[in-house]
Amino acid sequence: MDMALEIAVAAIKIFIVLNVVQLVVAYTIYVERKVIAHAQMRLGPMRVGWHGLLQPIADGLKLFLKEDIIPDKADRIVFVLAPVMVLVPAFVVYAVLPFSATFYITQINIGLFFILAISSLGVFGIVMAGWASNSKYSLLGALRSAAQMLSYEIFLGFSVIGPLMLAGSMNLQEIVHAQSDVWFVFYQPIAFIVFFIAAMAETNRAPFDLPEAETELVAGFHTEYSGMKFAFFFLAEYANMFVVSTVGIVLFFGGWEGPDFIPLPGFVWYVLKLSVFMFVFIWLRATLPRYRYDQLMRVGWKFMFPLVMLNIFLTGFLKYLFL
Amino acid sequence: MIPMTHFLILGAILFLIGAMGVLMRRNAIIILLSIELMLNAVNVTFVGFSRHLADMTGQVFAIFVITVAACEAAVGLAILIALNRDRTMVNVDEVNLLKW
Amino acid sequence: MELYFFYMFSGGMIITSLLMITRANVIHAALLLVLTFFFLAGIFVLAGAEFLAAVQILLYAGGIMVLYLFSIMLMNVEVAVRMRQWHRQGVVVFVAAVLLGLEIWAVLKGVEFPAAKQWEWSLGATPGNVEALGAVLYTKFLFPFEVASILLLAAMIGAIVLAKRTIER
Amino acid sequence: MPDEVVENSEETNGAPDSGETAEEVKTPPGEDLKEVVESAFPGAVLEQSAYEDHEDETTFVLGVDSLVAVATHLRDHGDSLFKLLTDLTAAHYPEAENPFEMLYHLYSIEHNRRLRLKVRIKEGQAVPTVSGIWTSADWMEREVYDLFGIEFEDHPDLRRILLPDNWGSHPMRKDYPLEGRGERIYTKPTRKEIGD
Amino acid sequence: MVGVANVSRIEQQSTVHGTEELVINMGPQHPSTHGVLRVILKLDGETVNDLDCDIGYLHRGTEKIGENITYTMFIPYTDRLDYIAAPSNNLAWVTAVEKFFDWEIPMRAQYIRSMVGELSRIASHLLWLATHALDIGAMTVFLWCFREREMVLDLFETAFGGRLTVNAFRLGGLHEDVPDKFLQLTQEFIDIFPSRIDDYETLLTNNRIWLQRTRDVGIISAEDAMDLGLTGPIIRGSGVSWDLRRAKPYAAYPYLDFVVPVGENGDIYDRYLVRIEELRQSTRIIQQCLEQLPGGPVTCKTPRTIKPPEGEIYHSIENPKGEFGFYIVSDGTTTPYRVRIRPPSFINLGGLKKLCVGQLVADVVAIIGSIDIVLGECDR
Repeated sequence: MDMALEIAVAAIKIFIVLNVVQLVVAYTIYVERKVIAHAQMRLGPMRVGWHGLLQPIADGLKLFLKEDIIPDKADRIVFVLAPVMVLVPAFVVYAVLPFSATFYITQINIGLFFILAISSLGVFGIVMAGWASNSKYSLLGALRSAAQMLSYEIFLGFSVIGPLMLAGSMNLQEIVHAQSDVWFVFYQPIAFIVFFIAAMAETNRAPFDLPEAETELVAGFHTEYSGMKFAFFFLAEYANMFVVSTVGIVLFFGGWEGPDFIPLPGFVWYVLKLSVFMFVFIWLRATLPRYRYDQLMRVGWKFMFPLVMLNIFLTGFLKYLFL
Repeated sequence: MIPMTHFLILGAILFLIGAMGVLMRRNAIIILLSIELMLNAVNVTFVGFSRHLADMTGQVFAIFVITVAACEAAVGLAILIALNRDRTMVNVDEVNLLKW
Repeated sequence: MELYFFYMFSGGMIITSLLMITRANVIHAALLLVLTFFFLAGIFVLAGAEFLAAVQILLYAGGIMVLYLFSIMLMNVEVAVRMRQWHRQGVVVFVAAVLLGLEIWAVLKGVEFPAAKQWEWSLGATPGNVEALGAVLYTKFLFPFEVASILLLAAMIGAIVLAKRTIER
Repeated sequence: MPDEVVENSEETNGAPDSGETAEEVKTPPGEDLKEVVESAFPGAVLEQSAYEDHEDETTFVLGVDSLVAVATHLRDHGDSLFKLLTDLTAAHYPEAENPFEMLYHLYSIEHNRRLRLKVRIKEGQAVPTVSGIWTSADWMEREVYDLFGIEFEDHPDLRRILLPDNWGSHPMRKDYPLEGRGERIYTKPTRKEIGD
Repeated sequence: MVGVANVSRIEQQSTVHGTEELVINMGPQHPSTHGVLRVILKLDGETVNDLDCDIGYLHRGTEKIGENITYTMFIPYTDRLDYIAAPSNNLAWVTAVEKFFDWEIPMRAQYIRSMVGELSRIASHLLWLATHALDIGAMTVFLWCFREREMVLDLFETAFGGRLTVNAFRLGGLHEDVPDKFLQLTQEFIDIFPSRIDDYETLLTNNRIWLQRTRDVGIISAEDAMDLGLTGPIIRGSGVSWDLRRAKPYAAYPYLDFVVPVGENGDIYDRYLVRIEELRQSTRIIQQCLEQLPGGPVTCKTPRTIKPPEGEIYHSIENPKGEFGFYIVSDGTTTPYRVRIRPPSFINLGGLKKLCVGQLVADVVAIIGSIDIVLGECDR
């Protein structure tokens, strides 16, 4: 009976998280449009609802009702599966994310590793989409994206090792607890910078949005997608932004814990930190031009990789000396 | 508790499927994929024993197997790309210049 | 409960791997193998090797198989789909496979395994699988571990040399 | 910031649109250029003219055979240095003996002067290409080929450029019909031709 | 229009090779080919091995039209050539036709022509900067530039009634004097415009990514630029100080003081800097025009029907895109015998292959942007 109860509780939690995340993602798109609009001295969505507040719902409806086109020469099965393969990993990861001290779906002792493993699967959907569309733009986009995500996964993986060494655990809750005195960002500034850049590249956000660079490759791997399938890619991109932001918060900014002198609930702290992260993501997109493919690779392998290795070495050395 | 024999039988079946793939297919890429499958069949056995004996050695060896698989994939695919660039072919029985 | 999951995962593995070796389209085969690896990761979790399961997904599915897909896209595979897929030695292979299978079956049937031991930790707890694995890997198996890294380095150099178009001397 | 800027020079000051006044009626402008050409190729300049003696409208009429040699000479000679082929075009005079007129507008940045070369050719007569002298001639000759139907010898890539490849006629000729179905002498490409 | 042979030429070559070369069609409906330009790229991985342009999608036979209508009637057609900077085209046509005659164009008209010409240069360069930055991924600059371009178009509307195709000038001067409000609004515009240029530069000029994307990309030497017939900001970016406003002055330019910006390396970045500096210089020129603007009539006495004497002339002006000229043959009637448009975009686009081969796909987009083409004038 215990087990049934456990499953029921987990199911309810999953239901809540999934729906809330989808809603929040929809509104992040709204916020992004608004922030970028104001950066560009215009108003952004204003028509649907008060200050365009119902715009995400209208967009969702529109995408839902759009004709779903599958190109004639596409590989139908893979073409249909690809958006699913992008969206599912993006949402599976939420299973281990700690939103506050008490609210999470589950906690496992390889939490961080689980996140890395599952999020590495996102590239499959992209490669599948690019290949199945049977379009040259899509294929080029997919190739770029595969190379980019594979390389930047490595830097992402190495950049979290520093905080891991300090916390001594891969359990996200324990990592947060280990930061109750000082946030790891102060101990691990290099790791954080590398993490942040790699996270932007992992989520295909500007200035690393090469796979979907609309001015070169039309829309990259999702050129041929329309309607709900396109919405899936869109949702996955923003869901992934939440994941990397949350991981960043957990690893470097003390998760849901805030300074003691401001008594706010953990969840509020989490949301505040998340908002800052998301704002920076959007801000960068409004400001920066796009990198070129070879430059991106060069930045990764020649600059970030040595840096992050040095960081691991230094962390180990200092930990050996002082702890 | 899963019986030990289950792991072993699963490993054997997967190994057999992999071996059949290697022996029967002409496409070099599918042969490489079948080899990956065979390596993983071995991993199943390793992990089964590790479970049964409550000993980590099996898992350590599984990690080594994955390492070897990565090497094999990298070199194998590089050879395939070189072959494919030289002359457009992916079938193993066409690579027969050294055959007397 | 565990057993049901085991049957589910292993059934999935066998079906997907059989499909894998019969596909004409290489991309489909590779994607089916990825699916096989997911099931395998599930079996690893059931066997209490959750770190290995994550490694399986991270390295095998997320790394090696993406490498496969990447290379397949670089090659011209559409031609191969239209060509003959099989060696004309199916009967021989089948007989050999059946014989090998019977042999393995016979061996397994005769073996009596000692009673299973229990882990010193419970599933999913901390410290657990990761720490134990690390402790063994970096003490008892340190030398093979380093050898493996050299193997990786050699493979990397080999792959680059083989796949590079022109090598400047 | 650009590294180098040039201050406003007062030399080129002159009332706009005044041009050259009709003082030197007797000798048309461009005598010095004619000397440059004649020194190497005597008799190459068949005619010389300039509209109302505008310096910039100096025109030399050349023979088809001497075109490439004279053009190369004009590009490389220190007194002319016409390194820029501003424009290359043609004009059609159906009644004339040589109905097509090839026009080459040259410009020299060093000497800040223009020169127009003319070559008169017959219907169907080919003109040697100048794309070996000025690469910019490549596309412009393609355009002339496209719109006038003049062939260029040794042109690296003589294809139609503005009109579809299977357009049946050359619209800038004076005899091209302005109305009716004349301009639709154009067959739709088959799927095979597109390569589908 | 279907360029059958264009495609097959490149594709045949690619099948001969054993290695797979990717042929991609960029355009004619592609976000960064700036109109209906179709570029057929032959790629090796991401590197461009060969390139072929397919143009003519917007060919309307403007030259042929010009040969069948009167000189005055052709002015609106010139609007449709480089529709980004329509008054510049009007200016080229009217000054070209006026070269047949010895009319005294009133100075007020000349100054207004220069002023409007510079405004159209600003409009054109702003559109260039907007789309060029967007091509490279800086999306904010796009909308900032459009904000100012909108102001310029409003100025056109105040003066001539039209926004995009303005039909601004007439043979012999202007149709009507500009309203005082136009001068006042222009003054207001150039008062704020320099600070707006600073804003654009804040986002781009020293931005590391921008520098990496534009420095040492698409380099063309001065010699090559001349050989390819490139004009305008491209050749100035390669270090050749040549501007027709200075070399062959027209309108009121002889009386105006301005600097011809020159680049050094001839890469995309230099072309960018040259155009940005031209924006500032245009502002300066407009300021001078406003200060020196004389009174008096805006049109000289012209005959009722314009019949140039027999002859041929070539006249060109410095369009925002490069040297924009007209070659006109008159047979003494009211319609020109031959009208030839010297299109800067067409000839500059001819240099695309030279600029792009050996570069990466992403650079092709940046290079097309830096050439600054407009297909209306390229295809005519």
